[in-house]
Amino acid sequence: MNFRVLYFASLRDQAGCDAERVDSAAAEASVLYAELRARHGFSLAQDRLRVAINGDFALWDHPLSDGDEIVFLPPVSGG
Amino acid sequence: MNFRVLYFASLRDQAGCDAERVDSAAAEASVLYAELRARHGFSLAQDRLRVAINGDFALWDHPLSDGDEIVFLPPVSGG
Amino acid sequence: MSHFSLAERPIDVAGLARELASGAAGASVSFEGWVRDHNDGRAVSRLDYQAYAPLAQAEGERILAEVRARFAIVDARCAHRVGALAIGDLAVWVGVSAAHRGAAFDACRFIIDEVKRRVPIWKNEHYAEGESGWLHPDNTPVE
Amino acid sequence: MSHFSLAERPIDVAGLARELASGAAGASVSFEGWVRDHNDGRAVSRLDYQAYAPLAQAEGERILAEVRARFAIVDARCAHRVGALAIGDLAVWVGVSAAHRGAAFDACRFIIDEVKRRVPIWKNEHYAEGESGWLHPDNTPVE
Repeated sequence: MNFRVLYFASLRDQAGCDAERVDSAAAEASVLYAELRARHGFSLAQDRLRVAINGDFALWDHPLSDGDEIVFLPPVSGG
Repeated sequence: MNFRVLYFASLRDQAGCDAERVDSAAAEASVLYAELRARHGFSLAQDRLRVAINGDFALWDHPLSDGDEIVFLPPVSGG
Repeated sequence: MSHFSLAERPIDVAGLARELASGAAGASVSFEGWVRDHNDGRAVSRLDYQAYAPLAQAEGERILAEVRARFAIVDARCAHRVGALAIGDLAVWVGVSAAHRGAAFDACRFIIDEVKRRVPIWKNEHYAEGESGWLHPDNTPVE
Repeated sequence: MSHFSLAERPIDVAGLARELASGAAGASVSFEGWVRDHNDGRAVSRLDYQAYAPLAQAEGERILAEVRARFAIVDARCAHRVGALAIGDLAVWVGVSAAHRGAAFDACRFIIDEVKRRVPIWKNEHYAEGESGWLHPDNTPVE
């Protein structure tokens, strides 16, 4: 499947890009994050993050579909 | 002794004036209020009021001196 | 510098807010009290505030000094209108700046609570049906 | 009408406050979050906010809907800057109008607490000594 992944904050710095297209067989967001963490060397463990799929918060075991937009959300710090 | 007495809110309405000079032998503010309540028909009992003498809050048994400025303060309602 | 003021004209909110601005302050909380069009089920047309000005000024300053001693704030201001006000007019303004928001919220609420409880200012509401009445601190009428 | 907004330019506080004005509202509480010149003992020179805009907008609106359901308020607004900000710039503004002040204070604090906890916005501080760092919700650095 092909996913669009967006990066923010420290993940953006470590990935070196705002967004990328990713080909992966990952069936769940948790598997996809493990793959991308290994590739980019993300310092944040999964339990520090939330995940959003297609613009809304989702569970880590939510089944992924081809074409999904996936965002791994570091701890927020607005305000 | 001669006192200057200022009135606010319902006391002003009932006294029909903002301020008056009062000749009285009252040694304490509580006695002076009883005299003025009888004269003007004030509806508020003393225990609903605070008293200020010469610009600061005072106790009801504070000794009065000739020339004191005395203000009986109805329950406040600013804000 | 005066921290509490009685205002016979519209309160200069922008000017007061500028006095609070500081590079050390990350948070500011402000309270505005407006003249409402109703109270206790009655339609209000306008109101008057009377103040015993020297004591109101002194007591207001005491409250502002207390709040600076009790809370971790940078600075605070309060202004209260006196005289005749119309519906929607700003009657009282409180502003607090602080490094962190918790102290700013707590201090702002402390100020308005204490001002309403302690400062010798009286509100006389004029009702749409033509009567008027002096109010208690809880906004019920003085009998 | 939008109750939460992401702002790429200075927040129009006067415009937002006008949206809150109402004859039925006797109280208004507002919160301003400014860029401080220091954090955690380090001198800050400027900062950037990134947001995942579609979700930030949706989550901000959810918070504002929750606050209207939970508290006896008339209305509420929140705006948050994104992009590059300097010391003293307004980063976030919250305003709440209500018939009575208790609900206005509680609702204003609820909004800023929830926005800081839930809305996908990230602050990158640039320090005077030249480094920069992404921050946690408690303003400690992400390791």
